[in-house]
Order: sequence, then structure tokens, then C-alpha cells
Amino acid sequence: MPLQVAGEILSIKKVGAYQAVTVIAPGIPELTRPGHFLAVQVGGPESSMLLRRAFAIYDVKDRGVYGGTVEFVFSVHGKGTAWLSQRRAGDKLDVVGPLGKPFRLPKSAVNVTLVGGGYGTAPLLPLAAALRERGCRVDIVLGAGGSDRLFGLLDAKRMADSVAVTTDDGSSGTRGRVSDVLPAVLDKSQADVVYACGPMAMLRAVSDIAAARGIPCQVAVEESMACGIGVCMTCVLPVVGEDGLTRMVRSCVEGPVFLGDRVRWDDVGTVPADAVGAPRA
Amino acid sequence: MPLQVAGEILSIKKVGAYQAVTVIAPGIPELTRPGHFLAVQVGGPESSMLLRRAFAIYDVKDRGVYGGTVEFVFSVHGKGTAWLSQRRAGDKLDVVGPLGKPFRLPKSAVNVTLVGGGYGTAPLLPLAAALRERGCRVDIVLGAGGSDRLFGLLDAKRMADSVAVTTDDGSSGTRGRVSDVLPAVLDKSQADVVYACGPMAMLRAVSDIAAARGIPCQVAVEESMACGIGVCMTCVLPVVGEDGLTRMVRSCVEGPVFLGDRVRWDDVGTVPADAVGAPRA
Amino acid sequence: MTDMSTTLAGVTFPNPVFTASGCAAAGRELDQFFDVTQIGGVVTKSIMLNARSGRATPRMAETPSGMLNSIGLQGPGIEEFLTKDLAWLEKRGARAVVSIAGGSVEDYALLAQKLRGHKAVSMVEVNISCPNVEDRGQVFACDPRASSNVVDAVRRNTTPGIPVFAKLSPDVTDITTIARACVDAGADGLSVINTLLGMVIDTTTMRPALAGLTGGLSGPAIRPVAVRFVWQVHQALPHVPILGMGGIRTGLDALEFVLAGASAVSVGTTVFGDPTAPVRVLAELQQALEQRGIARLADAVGLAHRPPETYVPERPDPVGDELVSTDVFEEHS
Amino acid sequence: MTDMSTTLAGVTFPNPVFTASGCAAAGRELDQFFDVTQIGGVVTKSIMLNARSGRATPRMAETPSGMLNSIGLQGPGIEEFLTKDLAWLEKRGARAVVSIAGGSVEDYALLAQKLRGHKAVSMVEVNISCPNVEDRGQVFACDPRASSNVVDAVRRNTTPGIPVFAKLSPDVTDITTIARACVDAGADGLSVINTLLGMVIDTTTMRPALAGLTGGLSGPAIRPVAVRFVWQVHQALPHVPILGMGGIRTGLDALEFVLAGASAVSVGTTVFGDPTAPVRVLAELQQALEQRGIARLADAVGLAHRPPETYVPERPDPVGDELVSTDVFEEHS
Ligand SMILES: Cc1cc2nc3c(=O)[nH]c(=O)nc-3n(C[C@H](O)[C@H](O)[C@H](O)COP(=O)(O)OP(=O)(O)OC[C@H]3O[C@@H](n4cnc5c(N)ncnc54)[C@H](O)[C@@H]3O)c2cc1C
Ligand SMILES: Cc1cc2nc3c(=O)[nH]c(=O)nc-3n(C[C@H](O)[C@H](O)[C@H](O)COP(=O)(O)OP(=O)(O)OC[C@H]3O[C@@H](n4cnc5c(N)ncnc54)[C@H](O)[C@@H]3O)c2cc1C
Ligand SMILES: Cc1cc2nc3c(=O)[nH]c(=O)nc-3n(C[C@H](O)[C@H](O)[C@H](O)COP(=O)(O)O)c2cc1C
Ligand SMILES: Cc1cc2nc3c(=O)[nH]c(=O)nc-3n(C[C@H](O)[C@H](O)[C@H](O)COP(=O)(O)O)c2cc1C
Ligand code: FES
Ligand code: FES
Repeated sequence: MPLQVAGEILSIKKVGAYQAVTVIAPGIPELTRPGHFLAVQVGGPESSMLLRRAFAIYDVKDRGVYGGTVEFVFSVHGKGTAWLSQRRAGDKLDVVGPLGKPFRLPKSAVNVTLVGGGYGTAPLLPLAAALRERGCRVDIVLGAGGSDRLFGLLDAKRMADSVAVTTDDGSSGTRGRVSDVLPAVLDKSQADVVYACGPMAMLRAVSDIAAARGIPCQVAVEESMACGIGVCMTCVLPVVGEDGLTRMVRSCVEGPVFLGDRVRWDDVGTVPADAVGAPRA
Repeated sequence: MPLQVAGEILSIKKVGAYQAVTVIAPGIPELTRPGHFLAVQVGGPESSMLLRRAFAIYDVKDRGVYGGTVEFVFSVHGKGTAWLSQRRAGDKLDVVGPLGKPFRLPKSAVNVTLVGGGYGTAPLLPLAAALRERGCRVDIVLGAGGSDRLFGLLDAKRMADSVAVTTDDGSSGTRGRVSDVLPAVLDKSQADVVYACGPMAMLRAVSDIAAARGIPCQVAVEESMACGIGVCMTCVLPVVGEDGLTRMVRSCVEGPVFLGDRVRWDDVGTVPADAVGAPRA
Repeated sequence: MTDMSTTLAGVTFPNPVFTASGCAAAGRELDQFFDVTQIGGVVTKSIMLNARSGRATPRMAETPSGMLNSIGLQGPGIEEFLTKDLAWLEKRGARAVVSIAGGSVEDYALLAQKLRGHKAVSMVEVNISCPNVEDRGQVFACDPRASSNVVDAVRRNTTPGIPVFAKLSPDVTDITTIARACVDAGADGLSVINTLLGMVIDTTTMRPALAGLTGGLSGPAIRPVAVRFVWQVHQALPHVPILGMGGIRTGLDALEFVLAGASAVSVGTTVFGDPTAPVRVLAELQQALEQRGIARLADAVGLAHRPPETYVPERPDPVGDELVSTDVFEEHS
Repeated sequence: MTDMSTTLAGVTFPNPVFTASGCAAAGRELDQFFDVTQIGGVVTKSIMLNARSGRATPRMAETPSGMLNSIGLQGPGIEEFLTKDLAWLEKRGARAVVSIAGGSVEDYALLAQKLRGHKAVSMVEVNISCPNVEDRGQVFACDPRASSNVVDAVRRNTTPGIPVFAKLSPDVTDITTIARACVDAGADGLSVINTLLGMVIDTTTMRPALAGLTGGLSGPAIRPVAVRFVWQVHQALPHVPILGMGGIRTGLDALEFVLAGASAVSVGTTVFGDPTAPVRVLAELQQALEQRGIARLADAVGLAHRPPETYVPERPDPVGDELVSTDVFEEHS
């Protein structure tokens, strides 16, 4: 049950290549679980930008001096995030959330490996906390283009049993991709379950590695979204259902978290010929 | 020769029902004369508002600590001025100016009456200063809806030989319109020339009073403008030329200052049948 | 309190603010944000006979004050729609306007039959902006005869008394010809307008931004075009009720459509940025009518068409012609 | 340095960025802001045979990311245009694209004759979005035959070698039919697009906001529609040069039009908010082409029509089909 809240920015601060925004948005924290996301209005009342921008929820505080707050982390990508980066504390920010299906937690205290790419680490940190609370072993793999894009490294080190780092440019940790180090981490930690959030190519690689080992894997995908609430059908990708049939499903309400092996990675961006309702050739 | 300047707001402050904005806009002050106006971009880079807003120039300073500045006074009318009212010192403001034909000054030290309505007084104050410099007698009539909309009263009192005030609600001066007190002022001051700026209905009344007495009168009109620089033809009104023919002339480049008796007040908002190029019935 | 009820071809709705087809799914998601029984009606996403996967992604591009979409009518097919979506709307007590879409006249006829007698259906909207598979993919709504055939088939197969509205495309030279053809074929009203065909080129890939190449443009960007079409259709067919839409964001926007001739309005794209928009627009429209002293919404419909008030000049005597001497002033340098 | 020159039907312009008719007068005012000889050409406000007062005011309304105008082709008539405006452009050394407009085929023929042999004319743009007084005010551009007759008359009366471009209206069902009719009648190229017919209702007066009731919608709001029309016309007539326009604000916007098939572009409404826009757009376009490694503007024309690169998946082996056990996870509550 998401809420639309006319919020106010409590703080906005630089974190490496990102900015972290905390918004006073009473009601949202209580409903939020790791993996949920927010949809944020951008540009002000006379803006030419009509659509909300989606951001994974990083942190929430049920109550504070100002009421409940919700925090997200973003990097400047286009016009909307450029506008957001110019906001200051005290500015209004209309947010809708929590949205989407969050990560499902393991029933028991299993060994869990989390894989985050860039700002994709943000939703994994509250997940790590929840997993620790359940007594899970938590190993984290963080990857990014460069060290300024490694979000949450300190938090990860504080919470995890181990942290492995990769960067494309070698500025931190191992030069390379998370998929280069993941197999070793999975072996060492005896992982029972994998969670991942980051760029689509990374999610695919992680899903494949997990699938090859028969390890269940949840991924939080990122598809272009017009509404974020399930009414527009822009955010679909081909996913295999319980019945074995492929459907074009809405990543905003049926995701963003999917089982990695259910997503037809090869066919993302297409409608596979065997999808339900696909055009007949 | 107007300039387009990527300016910066030096200050923005409330003055009664108005706000006065001072913009650092090097180059513009040197070119400005009383009656010139500015065209201001509103809404920021991703705004849905494409068109500039026109404001009469109130004050200019050739050089200051920050370079030349230009000041204008506005009231919130619609979306663009609402946006403007939210600006703060340090914000960028793109301005084009000086635009239009300014007031023409008398050749000799004659008696001048200035009539300002609401924010229309703004361009009359630098005009008063220029007239004083030439040794003119200056009498000022100010009118507005209420006392919070009487702009520049103190300045007027400091500069003028006399100041008469009218308000619609009687909160200052005489209850009524400037046209109620103008005849007496013209008589008392033995006015040779009248200048007016304010709402169209007021300009019309002033023009008529001046014309009835055979006193030359210049008015600064306000017509809806899309470009302000003479390229779009949206800002026209019917004006009688030297040759006695009526033409639909652009108030942004051939005005905003016109001789009061040249404007066909009855026909503003129409194309008179005898205008050059009017559709044949 | 202005009476907000509106009667569309004999069926009275408590108020004139509806959702727009394809912008509200079947109401369930929006019901999380506001009570969908509070608005005039829920216009459902156009449904086809069979399940449709829609087009490949990307399916959308944001544009200045608008967006392009090329969803390709993804949906579950009429059977699942009836048992899931329409059943939910019925249980919820919402007024359902069911939008139907097909690739042939036959499809439309079958869809209308499927809906026939269903208590939950308050109205049928016929989305004729679909390619006619039997005519080289030519869009029905661009041809008066094809439009007429579809409307006729739907009207014949729809429960009598349930209004059938034909939804017109703006991508035509003369909308009044199409409007007339639809009305002559039995349309009880007209939905005006569907999206404008548009395209965005991605300057990075240097290819069309949408997988489907072209898409439909919606949002405030198209509002002046939509208002013009509503005006034209109302002028041509003043007695035919219009469901107006295209870029409505506020109550005053809705009022523009009403004044131009719409008896009800749909709020579409705005919902994506503001999920509670329909109830907000309704409240704002009601307030605007009250402020203008209009007692009944129905009195405002088409009001902008009335002849302008005769112009009474404030001061009747014209300015004299003699030119006043101006040589007291300096010339501009 | 990308070669920015563009050749339109045999005439080479140093670069592809022009002003738009009616958005730059005859160049003199903009020359205060930038050197008008630096852009491809100055497209002048459509000129008619005789002086025209235009429509009553209000003549404009700002709309979301756009504006409506109903100027009504105010202008001094061709004689004064020749002696004042064109003479100024000639003296200034600017390339003049003269836009002409008439109420009959005869008007257009006479206008072309008046321009014939005038050295300053680089190109003629025929504004056919005018009401045909001989055909109940039906707009020429909405009818292939009427468009064809106008273009034929202009082409016959225009100096050979001087390109004649027909400017198309977007308010039509099938632009390619009109485009073909114009080309068959001798148009050397096409200007795409003119404004879309629109309307705004003033919610205070509850009457149309423009004195002329309807007006032309322009600005970024219409850009996706304009790009789509350029794409369609280029696809239908790949060898016909296109002057593309509609909502261009930046160099990347201009690039969209070029990739869709335009050999040159006009910057119109944007000039009102940003008088130096044409030179800025030119610089941005040049930079964008350079960044993309495109050596000649001409190589980018229509590039978005090329077939998409064959998709090479990053990792060719597909994901296995067997379902991984998921019962380790809790269900959502
Ligand atoms: C579930 C989800 C969670 C996300 N979490 C984060 C996060 O925590 N931090 C972060 O920095 N970014 C996140 N993103 C990506 C973020 O939404 C985009 O970077 C942002 O929308 C870009 O907006 P823009 O105006 O800057 O770009 P523009 O390209 O100007 O946007 C144009 C339009 O495309 C949409 N769009 C463009 N890129 C994306 C994208 N990658 N995903 C979805 N929509 C897109 C925009 O919403 C907008 O409607 C997330 C996306 C999704 C779907
Ligand atoms: C020469 C001139 C000098 C002016 N000087 C001042 C001044 O010193 N102080 C001041 O407060 N106002 C002044 N105005 C009026 C001011 O330009 C308008 O109040 C302002 O443009 C309204 O913009 P908006 O976005 O708030 O209103 P909106 O109604 O949202 O504007 C919509 C569009 O209409 C145009 N428009 C609306 N009203 C007017 C108007 N009255 N005149 C011109 N264009 C209009 C806007 O420019 C915009 O393009 C002047 C106008 C002119 C023409
Ligand atoms: C994402 C999306 C999907 C749409 N799907 C449909 C549809 O299935 N059937 C239909 O008749 N119209 C559809 N439309 C058009 C809208 O119903 C509406 O006519 C149009 O968007 C203009 O209104 P708006 O500007 O308020 O959105 C769709 C529009 C959008 C934006
Ligand atoms: C105020 C105004 C006046 C115009 N006058 C003309 C004209 O006289 N002749 C013409 O062919 N097009 C005219 N146009 C249309 C433009 O040339 C252009 O085709 C259209 O505005 C789309 O481009 P834009 O969005 O860049 O403005 C006019 C447009 C505007 C805004
Ligand atoms: S973003 Fe609209 S349905 Fe997912
Ligand atoms: S405002 Fe454009 S010509 Fe005057």
C-alpha cells in the first residue's frame, strides 16, 4: 500500500560520485522493507518533465525529530537527476512509496552473499542488516567503475563477514568485474543464497553464476518506468512464471526483485516468440 | 542594441505588494534609458515555459562591486512571475535588454507631469531624475488599488515638486482614479508635457485628458509579448502614423512608449477596418 | 455546491472526471491512492480478444511536457479481463467504462458480445486507433468507412442503453467527417482524443528511441490540439456528448475541455506523475465552477462557443484625429 | 572538424541551421544578437502580395512547452518586402530563403514572378498552410491537388536553379501523399512541419484565449510529431531534401531531425526565449557530430533509418531452463 507524500528534504549530501537525499516522508518508513523503491517528482510545478524518477530506498527512520524519513542515493544521469542534484535542505520533494516487491528473506539462518554494483549497493545494506538480525552469514561483493562509485563500503565492512571489492579501473580492490571474484566468494562462504542489485549486465552474470551452482538468487532489476505503480505497462521484461510460461511482466509491481533464473536475460528488450500473447510470425 | 546576458540575482526583496529584483547584468546599464524594458527567462532549463517575461527597467547602476546591475519591480501575476518570486540572491537569471523605445525627453526645461499606476511607476522614477537634471518642474500622480501597490512614493516625494496619490480603496490619498485628480494637477503645474505608465485603461484616460488640453503625452503600453525583440508580431496595437494611416505596430520595438493620441484606444484588441492591410469586409 | 453530475447518452454519472484508457490499468492499482468509486468512472486499458504481449522495450520516452508510448496493447485478453478485472471493478462498486480494441470488425463485434449483459459495464469505449489487419494495417480511425463499420458492429452487439463511445484519433485531416461517420453508425458519443503519432530519435544510439519506432504522444504538450478537436467536434455535432482528454493536469485544464464542449473528461498521463490526480482534478474543477457561479456542470458544457459579449467601450467618445504637436521631444539618437 | 555544409537541391549552404518563417522577421532584429551571415540562411516571414494587418489581439498564448500564435500573416506586402527587407538581407550578405503565401494559385504565381531574378534569393519556401479563398477557405496543404497546383505555379515562375521548397502542414492524415504531390509538381524539397492547429480556452473569460479562436502550436511540445513527419517523408521520398523544424531547442534536437532525414533545420519558437539560439544550435550540432566521429553533416542525414546493428549478446549461452528451488524464501505477507 504505497503512499503519496508531499515531503521535504531534510538533507542532501555528496557521497563519492553520488548524492544521498533524506526526505521527511511520514508513513513511508513503517511500510518499507529492503528492496522497495521510491518514485520522486522532479522539476517543480511548471516543469516540462512529467514522469517520476525511481530510486531504491536506502535507509528509513520511523521517527525522528521531524517525523519519519526515507533516504536514497543517486547519481546524475539526465535532466531529472540533474535537477535533483541542485536541491537543498528545506526544498519540497513529492515522493511515492514504498513501491514494488522487496527482497524475500530466507526462512532460516543461511549463508548469504550480496552483490552490489554502483548505487545498487544502497538497497543491499538494509538487507544485510535484516539478514544479520536473522543470524545469517553475510558476505558482500561490491563492484563499480571506480572507487568514487563504490557506495557503502564502510557500512558493508562493518556488517559483513567478508567484503570483496572490484573496480573497472582498478582504483580499489581487484581490477575487473564482480563476476570475476564472485565464484571464489561463493565457495569460501558456502553461500546458500545470493542477492544482487546493479546494472542489468551484472545481474545477468550473477544470475548465471548462481544458476550454474544451483544457488537461488534474487536480483533487483532496473527498467525504464513511466509510472512505477503498475498502470502504464512500460517497464516490462520477459520472465518465466511458475507455470513455465514466459510473460512480459511489469518490473515496477511484480518486481523490481525477481528470481535471477526466471528472467530471460537474452531476451530483455525483445518479446520472445514463445511469450504469452507474442505476435504470431 | 540589446544584449543577452546570463545574469545573476544580486538581491530580491519585498516592496509592498511587489518584489524588486537587482540583477548583475554587465553591459545593459550603459545602454539603458528611462522607459526601456527587460525580457527575463523564467522557469529554469527544463521549464515548460518557453517565453520571456517583460519588465520595465526601474534602476540601473553602471558599475558596482559586482559589475553593472539592473533592477526591476514585479507583482505575481501567473506562473512565470510566481517562479520569479521564489528566486534568491545568487540564482542565475538570463535577461535581454534594454529593449524597446524609451521615453523621449523634452528639449527644454518644461513643466512635466508623470502619471504612474501600480508598478507602472517604476520606469517613471528614473525618468523623473533625468527630467530634474534638465531643470524641468516635475509633478507626479500615483495611483494604485491600495497603498501596498503604490510603488516608489518616497522617491517620488523626494524628487517631485508635488505628488498626488489616489487609491481605489482609499487606503492612501484620494479614493478614486488618477484621472480624477489629474486635471487639477495639470492646471496647477501648468504642465507642458505628460508621461504615463500603468494599466491600459489608465493610459487611455490620461491620454484623453492630455489630448483634450492639447498637451503632448507619452505613454508606455503593456501588450502580451512572445519575443520582446520584434520578430514575432504578437504585441501589436493600432497606432496612427505620421502619415495619418493606422497600422498594427509592434509595441516591443516601436513602443512600448507611444504618443498617447496616436494609439487608437477604442480599437485596441481589434484590427480597425481602416488599418493598413485590414481584411476587406 | 455545483451539481457535478453528467449524463452521457442517457446514463448519469455522479461527476465528469474519468481515468483514460491505458493510464489506469483496470483501477485496482489506483485504488491504493484514492477511492476509485469517487470519480465518474474508470476507463479500462483497451482489451482485445486474446492475450497480447505488446511491443518490445523501450516502450516509452519522456518528451517536453509529454511522453511517447508504444505499449502495443499488452493485455490478458477478454476472458481473463472479465473474470479478474471487470469482476474486481464490479465488486468494488466502481463505474466501468470498458475500452475495446481489435484488428478486424469481427473482433470488435465479438468483444461487444462478450461484454453484453455484463452488469458492471457502464459504457463501452471503442478504441478505433488500431491497425486493420484486413486493410494493410491502415488505422480504422483514419478512414470514415472503416470507423463506421467498427462502430456499427459494436453498437449492434452492445446491451441497448449502454452508451457506445468511439474514440477518435487526432492524426486526421478532418475529424468531423470521422466523427459524423461514427455517429451515423450508432455511436452515442465520442472520446476525443487519442494520442498523436510521434517519434524520438536517441542521439546516442542514433536510432529511434522506441523499439516500436513510433509511439503515441500524450500529456500537457498536446492539450491545445485536444481542446481544438473537442471544439471542432462539438461545433459540428453539438448534441453528441464528448468525453474529452489530452493533457489534463488541473481542474482548470478540465474546465477548458468542458467549455470547449466536453461533457466529461479523462485524466491520463498526469496519473503517472501524480497518482491521486483524478480526485484532485475533480475537486479543482468543482471549485472552479463554483467560483464562476455555475450551478450545474451541464451548464458549462460548450459555453466557450457562445458569441462574445457585445463590446461596450469604457469611454464611448473616440479620440480626436488632429495630431498633437510632438516637436517638443528630442528624437532618439 | 565536421564539414557542416549542406546542399539543398543543388544549392550549397555553409551549414544546415536556418531560422523559421515568422520567427525571425527578415533577420534584421536578430542581427543585433548574432551575425545572421553565420547561419545557413534566414527564412523570412511569409510574405503576401499586398500589405496585411493580420488578426486581432490576443495573438498568442503560452502552452506547456509550446505556444499558440494567430498572427494572420501580418506583413507589408511583396513590394515593400523587396525594397526594404530583401534589400537589407542582400546588403548584409545573408542567404535569404523567402517564404511566400497567398490566397490563390494566382497569388503564388505573382509572388514567384516578383522574386524572379532577384540575386538575394537563395531559395523559395512556399507556405501552403493558407486558406484557399477560391475553395471555401480550405487550406491548400490539406489537399494534394491544391498543393500541387500552388507548387507548380511557383516552380514555373521561379528562377531556374533556385530551389523551391513546399512547407507541409502536420494537420493531415497522410503527409506522404501531399509530399509526393508537391514533388511531382516540381518542389525541389520539403519543409516539415508547419504548426499544428490548436486552441486554448481562457478559463477567466470562458472564451477562446486568441481573438482568432484557433492558432498554430509550435515549440518543443510538438517536436516528437515533427520528427515523426520528417521520418515518414524521408522514408517515402529518400532523395528529396528536407528542411526540418518543430521545437528545436538544442544541437541534439537538431541532430534528431538530421538523423530522421533532414538535410537542414529551422529554429523557430526557441528564438523568442533565446535570441542567439540559431548560432548556439549550430555550434552544439557541430560538436555533437564531431563527438560521434561523423566527418560530414551529409553523412548523418537519415542515419536513423539504417537497419539496427545485428544484436550480439554479451554472453551467448542462454540461461538454463530448469527452475531453481525457491522454497528457501519467505512469501510476502
Ligand atoms: C527500481 C529502480 C530503482 C532505481 N534506483 C536507483 C538508485 O537507487 N539510484 C540511482 O541513481 N538511480 C536509480 N535508478 C535509475 C534512475 O531511476 C534513473 O537514473 C533516473 O530515472 C534517470 O532520470 P533522469 O531524468 O536523470 O534521466 P533521463 O534520461 O532524462 O530520464 C528520462 C526518462 O527515462 C526514465 N529513465 C531513464 N533512465 C532510467 C533508468 N535507468 N531506470 C528507470 N527509468 C529511467 C526516467 O525516469 C525518465 O522518465 C533506479 C531505477 C529503477 C527502475
Ligand atoms: C513592456 C512591458 C513592461 C512590463 N513591466 C512590468 C513591470 O515592471 N512589472 C510587472 O510586474 N509587470 C510588468 N509587465 C507585465 C509582465 O510582463 C507580466 O505580468 C508577466 O509577463 C506575466 O507573466 P506570468 O508568467 O506571471 O503570467 P502568465 O499569464 O502565466 O503568462 C503567460 C504568457 O503571457 C504573457 N503575459 C501575460 N500577461 C502579460 C502582460 N501583462 N504583459 C505582457 N505579457 C504578458 C507572458 O509573458 C507569458 O508569455 C510588463 C509588460 C510589458 C509588455
Ligand atoms: C501509456 C499509455 C497507454 C495508453 N493506452 C491506451 C489504450 O490502450 N487505449 C486507448 O484508447 N488509449 C490509450 N492511451 C491514450 C489515452 O487514453 C489518452 O487518449 C491520451 O493519452 C491523451 O490523454 P492524456 O494526455 O491525458 O494522457 C494510452 C496512453 C498512454 C500514455
Ligand atoms: C509566431 C509564429 C509565426 C509564424 N509564422 C509563420 C509564417 O509566416 N509562415 C510559415 O510558413 N510558418 C510560420 N510559422 C511556423 C514556423 O515557421 C515553424 O514551422 C513552426 O513554428 C514549428 O517550428 P518551431 O517549433 O521551431 O517554432 C510561425 C510560427 C510562429 C511561432
Ligand atoms: S512503470 Fe508503469 S507499469 Fe511499471
Ligand atoms: S513581442 Fe514579438 S514582435 Fe513584439
